[in-house]
Amino acid sequence: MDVTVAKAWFQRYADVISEEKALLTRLDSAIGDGDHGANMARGWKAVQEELESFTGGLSDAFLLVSRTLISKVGGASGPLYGTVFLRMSMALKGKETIDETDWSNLLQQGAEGIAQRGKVTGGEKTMYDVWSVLPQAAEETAQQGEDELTLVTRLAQIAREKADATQEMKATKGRAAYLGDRSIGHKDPGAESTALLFDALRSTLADKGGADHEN
Amino acid sequence: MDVTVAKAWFQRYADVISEEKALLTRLDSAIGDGDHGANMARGWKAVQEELESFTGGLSDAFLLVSRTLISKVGGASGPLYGTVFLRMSMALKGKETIDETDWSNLLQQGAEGIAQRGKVTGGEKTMYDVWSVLPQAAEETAQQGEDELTLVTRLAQIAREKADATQEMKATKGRAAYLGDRSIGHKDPGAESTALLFDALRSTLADKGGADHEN
Amino acid sequence: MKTDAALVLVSHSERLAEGARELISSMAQDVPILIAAGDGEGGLGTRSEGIVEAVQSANAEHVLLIFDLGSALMNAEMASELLAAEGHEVTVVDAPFVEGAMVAAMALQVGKGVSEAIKEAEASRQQLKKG
Amino acid sequence: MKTDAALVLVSHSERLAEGARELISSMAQDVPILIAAGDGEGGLGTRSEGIVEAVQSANAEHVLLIFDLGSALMNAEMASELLAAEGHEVTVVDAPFVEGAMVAAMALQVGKGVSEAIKEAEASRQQLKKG
Ligand SMILES: Nc1ncnc2c1ncn2[C@@H]1O[C@H](COP(=O)(O)OP(=O)(O)O)[C@@H](O)[C@H]1O
Ligand SMILES: Nc1ncnc2c1ncn2[C@@H]1O[C@H](COP(=O)(O)OP(=O)(O)O)[C@@H](O)[C@H]1O
Ligand SMILES: [Mg+2]
Ligand SMILES: [Mg+2]
Ligand SMILES: [Mg+2]
Ligand SMILES: [Mg+2]
Repeated sequence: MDVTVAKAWFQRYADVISEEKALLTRLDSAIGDGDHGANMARGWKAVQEELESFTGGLSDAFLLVSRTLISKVGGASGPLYGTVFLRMSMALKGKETIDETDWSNLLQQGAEGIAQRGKVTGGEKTMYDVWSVLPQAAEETAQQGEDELTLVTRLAQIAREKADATQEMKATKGRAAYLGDRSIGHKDPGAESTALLFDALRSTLADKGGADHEN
Repeated sequence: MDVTVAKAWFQRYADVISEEKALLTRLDSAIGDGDHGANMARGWKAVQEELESFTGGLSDAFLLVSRTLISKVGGASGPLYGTVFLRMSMALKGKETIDETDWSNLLQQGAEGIAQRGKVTGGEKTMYDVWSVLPQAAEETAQQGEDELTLVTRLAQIAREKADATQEMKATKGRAAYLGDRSIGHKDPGAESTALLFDALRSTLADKGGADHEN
Repeated sequence: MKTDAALVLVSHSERLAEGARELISSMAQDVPILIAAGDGEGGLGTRSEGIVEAVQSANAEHVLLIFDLGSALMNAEMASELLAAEGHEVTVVDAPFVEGAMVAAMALQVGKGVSEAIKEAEASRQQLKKG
Repeated sequence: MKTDAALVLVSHSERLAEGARELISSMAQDVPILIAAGDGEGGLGTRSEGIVEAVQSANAEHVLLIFDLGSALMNAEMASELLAAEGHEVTVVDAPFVEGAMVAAMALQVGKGVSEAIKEAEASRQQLKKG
C-alpha cells in the first residue's frame, strides 16, 4: 500500500462516515452525548478537502489526517484518532509503502497512542478494545504469508467482531462510564467508527485489486 | 426600647449604610469581592421602604428586617444578618419592650445564629468576632445596674474595638480566606457593618434620650 | 404530577449555572435541572429567595442543591430551612459544582435513588480527573 | 512582556467557562484568565487547537489548564504536548473545575508561585465545602 492507496482509504472512509453519521449519532446518544457522528463527519470532511490539494508522501498523508482531526474534531475522538494517525505517521517516516509485515508495528503504534491518550488498558468499553487486538492479528496473518488484501480483510473482520462485542461490556472510561451498568447492551460508538475504518481499508484494497486485475 | 425605637434604629442604620456604602465596598474590595456595600445598601433600603407601612409589634419588626434581608441581599451578609434578626425576632415573641436585662440573651441568639449559619467558632476574621463578645458585655453592664443608653454605648464601643481588631487577624472563613496571610492588615467588612449597627443603636437611643429630656 | 427528583444549581453567576446545565443536560436528558443564580439584579451573588423559588417551581419529591462557593452555601442552607418548614425535601450536596452535579444527574438519569445520587456526587471529589 | 502565569479554562461550554471566569475575576482581579471552550461551531465540545491558541495568546511564562470533564482532559493533554514542542510551559491541573480554578487564581493573585498554585488547586478537592 502506497500513498495513493492511503489517500483512497482516507477518502473512502470520509464517505463512509458521512453515510453512517446517523448510526454513530444514535450509538453515542444511547451512552454518551450524541455527537460522535457529527464529530467524525466534521473531521473527515475536512480531511477529504485537505487531501484534494495534497501531494506529499505516505507519512505526510497520515500527518495530514492527524492534524486535521486534532484541529477540527471537538470531543474525545479528535485527540484519540489524532494521536493514532500521528503515531502512525511517525512510524512511517521515510517509507514509501506499507508492506504486509509493517502492519503489526503500525497498528501497535496506533493502539499505544490511544492507550496513552485515553489512559486505558483494555476492557473499558472504548475504541481501544478494538485497536488493542489488531497488532497481533496482523502479526499472525503476515507470518502465515498472506497477501495484503487477506491481511486487511482479517483486520476488518476482527475489528467488526470486537466492536460488536463492546455491546456486552460495562463502560469504565469516557462519558459512558457515568452510566455504569446501564451502558451494557449498547455498542461503543468509537469502537464502531474503528470497525468502519478497517472495513473502508478492506474495501479500498478490494476495489484496487479489482482495478489492478482489470488493468 | 419599644417597637418605635426599634424602627428608628433600623431606619437610622439604613441611612448609615447608605452613607458608608463606599467604606464597606472598599473594605470588601481589599479582601473579598467588593459587594458588601452594595449588598447592605440594597437590603437596608428595602427595609426602610417596608418599615414605612409597618404597624406590627416588636418581634414583627425584627422579622420584617430578617425577611427583607434574606430576600433582597445577595451574598453572605443576607443569610447572616437575616438569621440574626430572625433569631432575635423569635426571642422577642410576646414582648413589647427590650429591657436592660434582655439584651444579653437577645445578642446571644443573634451570635448563635451567625455561628450556625456561617459555621464559625470565633477567630476566623468575620462579623462573628464582633457579635461573639457582645452578650457577655451586655450581661455585665446590666448587672452593674446601668441604664439603657450606657449599656448600648458600651456595646457600640466594644463592637467598634472588635471590628477594628479584625484588621490584624488572618481570615479562615468566607471569601477572605482565599487570601490567607494577605488578609492580615485589612479590616473585615462584615465586622465593620456590625460596628455601625451598634453605633446606630447608640445614636438612636442618645437622640431619643435628648428628645425625652426636652419633652 | 411531581417528579421524583430535581437538581437546583446554586451559583453566583447565571452563565456558570446555565453552562453547567447545558453540559449536564447533554448527558442526563431527563433530569430536571433548575437554576438559582445571581444577585437578582444582573450581578454576581446568590439569594436564598431565588433558591426557594427554584425549589418550589421544581415540583419534585426531593430537590438536590448543588452550590458553587462560600455564600452560595449559606443561602442554600438558609433556603432549605425555610423550605423544610413548608414540607419540602431538600438536600444541600457537598460536592464540586460541575463534577458533582454531573454525577448526581447521571445517577438520577439511570434510575438510581436520591440518596444514591447524593452519595455518588459527594464521592466525586475523591475521583482523580486525570486518573 | 510576558506575565508570570495565566489560567486557561478548558470547558465543553463557553457559558460555563465565561461564568467561571467572571466569578473568579471578581476576586482574582489581576490574574489573566483565558477560555478555550466549545466545539468551535457554537456547540458543546473541546478542541486542542482552541487550547493551543488560548495558551499562545496568553503570552505567559507558565500556563495552567483547568478542564471540566472527560475529553477536555484529552484535548488539554494533546495541546500541552503540541505546546511543549514549541517550548511552552503548560500544566494540566487535576482539580475541580470551578473550585480548583478559584483556588489557583487566588494563589497567583496573592503572589504565590505557580507550583504552589497548582498544589493548592489540586488539594482543593479534599476540602469539604460545607465544612
Ligand atoms: N479515555 C478513553 N480512552 C479511549 N477511548 C475513549 C476514551 N474516552 C472516550 N473514548 C472513545 O471516544 C468515543 C466517543 O467519542 P466522541 O463522542 O467523539 O467524544 P466525546 O465522548 O467527547 O463526546 C467513545 O465511544 C470511545 O470509544
Ligand atoms: N462563614 C462565615 N461566617 C460568618 N461570617 C461570614 C462568613 N462568611 C462571610 N462572612 C461575613 O460576611 C462578610 C461579607 O459579606 P458580603 O460581602 O455581603 O458577602 P459575600 O462574601 O458573599 O460577597 C464578611 O466580611 C464576613 O464578616
Ligand atoms: Mg460524544
Ligand atoms: Mg462530546
Ligand atoms: Mg462580598
Ligand atoms: Mg458577593
